[in-house]
Amino acid sequence: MTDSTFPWLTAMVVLPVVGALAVWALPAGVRRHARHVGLAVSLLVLALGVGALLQFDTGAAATHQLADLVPWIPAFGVSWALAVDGVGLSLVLLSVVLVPLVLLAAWREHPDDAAGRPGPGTATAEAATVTSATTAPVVDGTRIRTYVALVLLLEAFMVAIFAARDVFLFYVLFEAMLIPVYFMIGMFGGLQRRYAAVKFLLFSLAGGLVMLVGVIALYLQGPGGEQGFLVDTLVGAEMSTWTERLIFLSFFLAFAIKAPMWPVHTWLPDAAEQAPAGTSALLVGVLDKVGTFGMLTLCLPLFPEASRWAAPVIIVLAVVSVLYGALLAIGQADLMRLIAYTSVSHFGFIVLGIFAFSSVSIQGASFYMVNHGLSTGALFLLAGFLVARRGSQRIADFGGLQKVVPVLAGTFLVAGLSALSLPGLSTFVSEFLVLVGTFTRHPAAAIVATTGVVLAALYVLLTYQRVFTGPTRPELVATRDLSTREKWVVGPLLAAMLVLGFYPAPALDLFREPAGQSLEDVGVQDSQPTVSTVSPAETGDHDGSDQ
Amino acid sequence: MTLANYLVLASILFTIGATTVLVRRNAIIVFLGIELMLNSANLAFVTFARMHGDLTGQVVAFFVMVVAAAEVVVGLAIIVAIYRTRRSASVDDVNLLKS
Amino acid sequence: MGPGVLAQVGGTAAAADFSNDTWWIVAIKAVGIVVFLLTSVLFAIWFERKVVARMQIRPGPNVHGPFGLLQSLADAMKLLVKEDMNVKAADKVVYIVAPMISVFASLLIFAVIPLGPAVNIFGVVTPLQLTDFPVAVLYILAAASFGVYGIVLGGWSSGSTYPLLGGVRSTAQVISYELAMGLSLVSVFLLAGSMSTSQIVGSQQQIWWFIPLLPAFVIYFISMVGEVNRLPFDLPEAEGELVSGFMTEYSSMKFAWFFLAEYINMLNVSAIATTLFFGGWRAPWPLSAINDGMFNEGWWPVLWFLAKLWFFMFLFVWIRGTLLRFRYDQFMAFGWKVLIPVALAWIVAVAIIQGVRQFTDVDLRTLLIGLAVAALVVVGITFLLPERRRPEPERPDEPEVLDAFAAGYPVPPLPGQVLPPSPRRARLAEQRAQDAGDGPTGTATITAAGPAPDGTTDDTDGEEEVPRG
Amino acid sequence: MSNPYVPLLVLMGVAAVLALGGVGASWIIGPRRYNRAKLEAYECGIDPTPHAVGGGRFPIKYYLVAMTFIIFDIEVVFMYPWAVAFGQLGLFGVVSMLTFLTLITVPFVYEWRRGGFEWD
Amino acid sequence: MSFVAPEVQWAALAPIILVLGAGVVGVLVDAFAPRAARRPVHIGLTVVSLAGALVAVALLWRDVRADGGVEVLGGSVLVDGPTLVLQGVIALVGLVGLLVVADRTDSHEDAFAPSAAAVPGSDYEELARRKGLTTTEVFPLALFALGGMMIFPAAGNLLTLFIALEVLSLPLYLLTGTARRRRLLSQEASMKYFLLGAFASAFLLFGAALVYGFAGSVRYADIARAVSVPSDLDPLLVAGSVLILVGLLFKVGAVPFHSWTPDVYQGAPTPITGFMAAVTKIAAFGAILRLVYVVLPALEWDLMPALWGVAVVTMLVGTVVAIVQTDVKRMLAYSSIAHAGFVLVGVVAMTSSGISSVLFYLLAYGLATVGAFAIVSLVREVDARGGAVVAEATHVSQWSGLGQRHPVLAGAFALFLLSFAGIPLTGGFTGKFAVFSAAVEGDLAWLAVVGVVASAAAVFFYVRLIVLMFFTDPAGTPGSSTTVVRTDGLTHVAIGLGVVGTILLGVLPSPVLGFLSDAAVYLP
Repeated sequence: MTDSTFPWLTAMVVLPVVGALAVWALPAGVRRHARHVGLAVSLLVLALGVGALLQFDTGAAATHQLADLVPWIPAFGVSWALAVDGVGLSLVLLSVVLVPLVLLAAWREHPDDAAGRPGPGTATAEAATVTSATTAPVVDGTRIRTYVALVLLLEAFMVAIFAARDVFLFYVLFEAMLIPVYFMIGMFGGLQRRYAAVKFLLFSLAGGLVMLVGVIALYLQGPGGEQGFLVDTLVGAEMSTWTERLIFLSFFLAFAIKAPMWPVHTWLPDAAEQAPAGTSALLVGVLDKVGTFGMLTLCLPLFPEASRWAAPVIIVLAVVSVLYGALLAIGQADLMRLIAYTSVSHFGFIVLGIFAFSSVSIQGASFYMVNHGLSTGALFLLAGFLVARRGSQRIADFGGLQKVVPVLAGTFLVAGLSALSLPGLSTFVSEFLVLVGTFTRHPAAAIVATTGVVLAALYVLLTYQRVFTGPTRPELVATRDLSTREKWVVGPLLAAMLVLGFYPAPALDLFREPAGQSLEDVGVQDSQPTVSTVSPAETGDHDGSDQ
Repeated sequence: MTLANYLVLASILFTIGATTVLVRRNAIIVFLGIELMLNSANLAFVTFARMHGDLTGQVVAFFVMVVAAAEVVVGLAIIVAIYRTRRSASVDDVNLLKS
Repeated sequence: MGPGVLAQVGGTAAAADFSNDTWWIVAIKAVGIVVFLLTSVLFAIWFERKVVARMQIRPGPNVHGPFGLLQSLADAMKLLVKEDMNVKAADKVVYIVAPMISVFASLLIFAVIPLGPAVNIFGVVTPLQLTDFPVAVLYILAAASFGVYGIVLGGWSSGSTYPLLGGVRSTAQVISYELAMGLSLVSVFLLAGSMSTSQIVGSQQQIWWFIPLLPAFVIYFISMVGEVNRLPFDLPEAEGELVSGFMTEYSSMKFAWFFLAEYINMLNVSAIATTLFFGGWRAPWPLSAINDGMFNEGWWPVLWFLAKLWFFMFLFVWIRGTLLRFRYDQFMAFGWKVLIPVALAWIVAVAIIQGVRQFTDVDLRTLLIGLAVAALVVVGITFLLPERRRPEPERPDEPEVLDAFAAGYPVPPLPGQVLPPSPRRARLAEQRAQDAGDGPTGTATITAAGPAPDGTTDDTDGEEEVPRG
Repeated sequence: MSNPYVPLLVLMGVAAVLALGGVGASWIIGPRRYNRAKLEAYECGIDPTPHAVGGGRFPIKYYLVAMTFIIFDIEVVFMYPWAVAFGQLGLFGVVSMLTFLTLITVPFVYEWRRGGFEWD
Repeated sequence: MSFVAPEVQWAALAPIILVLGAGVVGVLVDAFAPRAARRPVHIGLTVVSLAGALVAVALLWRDVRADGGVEVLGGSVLVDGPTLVLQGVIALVGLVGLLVVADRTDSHEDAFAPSAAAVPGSDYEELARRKGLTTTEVFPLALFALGGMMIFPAAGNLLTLFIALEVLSLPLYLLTGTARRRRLLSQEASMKYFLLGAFASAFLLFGAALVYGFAGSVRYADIARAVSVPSDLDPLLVAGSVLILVGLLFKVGAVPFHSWTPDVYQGAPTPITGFMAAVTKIAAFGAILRLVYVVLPALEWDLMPALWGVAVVTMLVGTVVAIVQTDVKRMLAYSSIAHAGFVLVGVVAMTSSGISSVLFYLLAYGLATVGAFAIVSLVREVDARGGAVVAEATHVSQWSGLGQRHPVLAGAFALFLLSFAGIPLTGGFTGKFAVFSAAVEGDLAWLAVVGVVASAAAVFFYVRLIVLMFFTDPAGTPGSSTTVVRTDGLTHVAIGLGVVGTILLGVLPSPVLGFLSDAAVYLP
């Protein structure tokens, strides 16, 4: 397209950072334009993302492309190494798509912003915070620029981490991205936001620090040098079995916390419940993918033996997650918690797919990551709209909304159906691939996990029924339907789900080769080659495997 | 009388000083315990200097005397300041800061 | 200050040789020192009373013994048989030990004072000195400092106000003047190259150190008077203020020990002055040249030593008869602000002169000229400096009106205060004002002008209003 | 008598005997007829000041003198060996001691200027 | 016996001489300068001398890099790479810290007593307060302390080590007692610090005596030579070195010897707390490094287990106790104890990267500490009745909502806290990473794991403060309970330098790390 040496990924990282600083430094008079600036920046990043997609050679999706490699801390062997394969690119795109939507979703939720009070801490602001906290977790107007800046900062971290090809860089971003999220929950969340924010931070940090030990140990196992942390340098490093297993475990623990797997998922419901909807959408939709993404792109290639060793246990945990998340989702009284628990279930599927070690399941899991981001993002945003209208997150406070706000109900239904993987929606494809792939190797696990699909139908439909059908509660009669802006927020997501549901081929193209590559990295053959969608001829030229 | 006896004496003095510091509660007494420790170290230095036929130990003792004097001055200044503030010099009374 | 004298520095004189001493020689010397000191004290007390009496044109003690010489002995006996009291409030052990410490410490100093060169005692050739070692002067200072404990402990343990203040005063005084004393000795060591008393005496063969080191000697002399709490520096005892200071609560033999210690200390510092500055036992100049130094051998030197010693004792008495007691602040200021700086400056001067002379090629004349020029320059600069204007003592602008009955009983006005006009006078003033009759301002003529506008400058920082929490 | 310190011990013994003996003798010889007034602390006949009992208070200035003394006494201690070894140390010794004296003079001047030697 | 005058390479001592000389001049300034001129003159003197020291260090570095370093004063002072680095760091952090010390607030409620010698509440104090006096002696005292600290890591024999320890400690004891508010607390902190500090230095001294008895010399080089040869006197050596280490570990506040830290940190004037928390630790660890790496490596098997234990206990106790603190200064004090443990992890690594990692950690920690305490010194209580600004608001509850009223200041504080917690992209993280990887490299992976666990726990109390500042509504009406006092601006400069340093060390640590690994070579 253009100059092929253009540092697409670095640009996509730097631009939001610059944007965040600019927003944060806006002079007092024009602070209410923070969201305009933020949206503009995020759209620019989106444009860059599209450019990167066009630049990407889908034919060699297993290769890490668009690479930027600069020494960062040579003394530690750390480089600024960004590059994406198909999976990474798809997640980068997911991030840059969601961010403008999230910003747009928060557009009007700060009606008093026009007053433009520069001095923080006036009495009315406190009152506003309190009332808004009791009614709905909305963005307080006076702090809009902080919110926008944090979102942009988070975007930069997200793009960078999905593109990071340096273990140290990955770790740094893994930890650093906690900080903006932490502030987003803590400053803009609901009544229990402090507790939720701290719990989120401590869980993630604890995992991250365990991973840090693994990172250091891994470096010392590798050849070292000024690029000693590059994934490509480290793949195939000689280490004893138990060293490898321990390092693997340190990584896996961090990722399992991040992609909330049973039993270390407990922070997620709290965080999702308390965070503003946009934050939840980003957190669950994109951020938590870092966990599964890390399992896929770090654990498998770096620790093939240990991955094989641990796979049975992990599969059991994943299945438990699927069922546990689904069962608890059924029993939730809080809308946001419910969505959070469904995510636990979905992440179970993703992990299951990854550790089933068949190219189909891995392909499916990769796709699942994107789809889950779309569907859960949409669900959270829609739930946010609902909550903003009602002033409550309790499902029991709703009822019969279908008649009053049909568009909202319809979109919610679509998003919900995608969560239960209705055929025709993109999630169906991925879930199907995961289950099929798993079945080839672990039929029992696949069968048990399939019951998760049934449970999914239960929680989605039950929720829909309780919220939207039945007699309309009197206090809900005056509820507004989706505004144009809100339609613009969810529209793209639903469209993407539908398109990818009926025509998943371009997306699957992105994931096929990386899946095969992963399988090869981990040293497992597909048990039934006929099911494989990977042509064996294409698997030999991965740049990272031939150390 | 062998030189080792001096070392034993030095150790005993050091122990007495340290015990004083740990057991007694009056600031001045604690302070005296510290001075005792310093001087026992001096004794050890001088004895070792004699053993090794080397003057360094004696030079060290000289310096330590100076330091001890400076410590006395600073310490007394602090203790007197507190004493004037509180009219008491017992460490037990220094209880605003929980230990 | 001949060049020969100073050239001698570096080649230190030989130390006294004690290798022949036997245990009984040592015992004789030790007992001899104690006896000598005790009798000297008895004599000194008589001597002091007699001399002071002469100065005051009265006879002094003249009843007991020839010239009243036994008067002191009688006094001593009286003290011995007096009732021995331990004050109730006293810290018993310390109270009893303190005077012993004093006398004990004072007896020790003569151990290293050379009374004469080697003599023959019962067939053993031995110096007239109990012992000597390379740091003998340090030992002297240590023993002298130890004596202070007697005073301070005695004052403290009496459990009474006067002794306490006296003891503390005495301590402050002794340690203040000990500094100046110690500093003044440095230049002696510098020239003698030793701290052994016998070597210092030996080094004064050519010239007694008080001549080249006159400033040091003056400092030493002043501080030695201060060191032993004698007039004009007898502040710790100051009968008028402290009723004998630290000795107030002592009686009988314990009092006698303090008294004894004081006089022994006078002998001690006189002996030190003799040894360090006045050539010790050496015969004075014209005599020392007679017959190839005949008077510097055998038992003769004891005579010279005693003569010098009693010369200093006479100076003590003379000063006592002449000078008034200092005020305490004057005394401390004199010690810290005059003696110590001068002593320091003197050491620097000696060190520089000696350093330049010994270690460089500059000859003495050039050096002295250079120093003179430098001194002139410094003096000139001090003339150029603007004279510091002593701040005017704050005089109250208006006499304060005193309410004499504020405390419930009448008090007289202090300086700067006036009594309010009597009722009668006030009426009179009122009458006059009305006579003038020209307006209400008339009353202002007798009342004080309003409060002076002071304090405003202090308030500019606006701290006044800050409440303190 | 090779050790020069042995005579010192002898003298100390004699001095101690004298000091103890004197007090002891007067204790034995002297009369003992006490009454309450004799054993009171002396304060010109009025009742003794209570706070003087058990270690009274005295002005803070004395502490200041003591502290200053300690510092300068140490200085003197350093000058003695220097003075004795003056001839051997050479110019280096002179310069070192002058530096040392300068450094000692600085706090001395400071204390002077700040009124440390004023007795008010 | 003849005396040979030593030849002194004065140039190599230039940084030390500059700082100590400025201290001496500072005393004269206090003696002669008119009252109004003292503070400006002191500030100028301090800045010039410390900047001069930095320049001198930079100039010396060229020679040292070429020839590895020089022994000065017969080996009393060793000027080599680590020495210069530490001296530079001490001068730099000290300068930043002294900016806070030098600042004055608009409300005239400075950190230092009007007259430190005055009895609190006395007429004299009131007079001094009204005249607007301040204790300008803090400047020369701080410079003397800095001079001692610069000698401390350069000490080449045990005597110099002891003297430097005292030169740096004595002024700090006094500085601790000069707080304007809560005088009694301050004085008691001073006394506690003094008694325990003197106690520890007595240990060090006795240990030095024993080591001298073993080796027959106090020079490090000689001791190291003697240590490498086994002998019957080994118990003497082990006991001696343990005692020396006890003295040094006291200074850094490692755990069995930490009891002074919280009290002193709380009682001292806050600018002094920051100054001493940062710079003392740097100097003391410098001394420990040289001792452990140069003098006692042959004793590794005897001493290291003890040091491991100390490191573990220090990290854990510092962290755990910090969690329950309710006073900001005490919390930071315990956090500094925990940090001492982290640094010890780097010390016991016994690799060359251990040295450079410790140096880096100290720099990062020092900047953040000075900045954090600078901010603490600005946050003040407001008198409920008069509305006047009074003492520092050190109770954590008083910090609630600070982020809403003073977002920039609170943001800076949050940054420092995150750096303490070791969150990536801050200097603290880079430092922690460096020491932990040094430990893993030194086959002490388990120690690194403990360190990681401790820092994970430590996050809790840092985060709690951030929660208070940003996520909690301020108590009371604005400005009624807690406010940020306005100053001449020097404190803000210091905070700004701390922020910039913390971020740079986190984002672009490469130049510093490269330089440090070059410099981390000791003279034998």
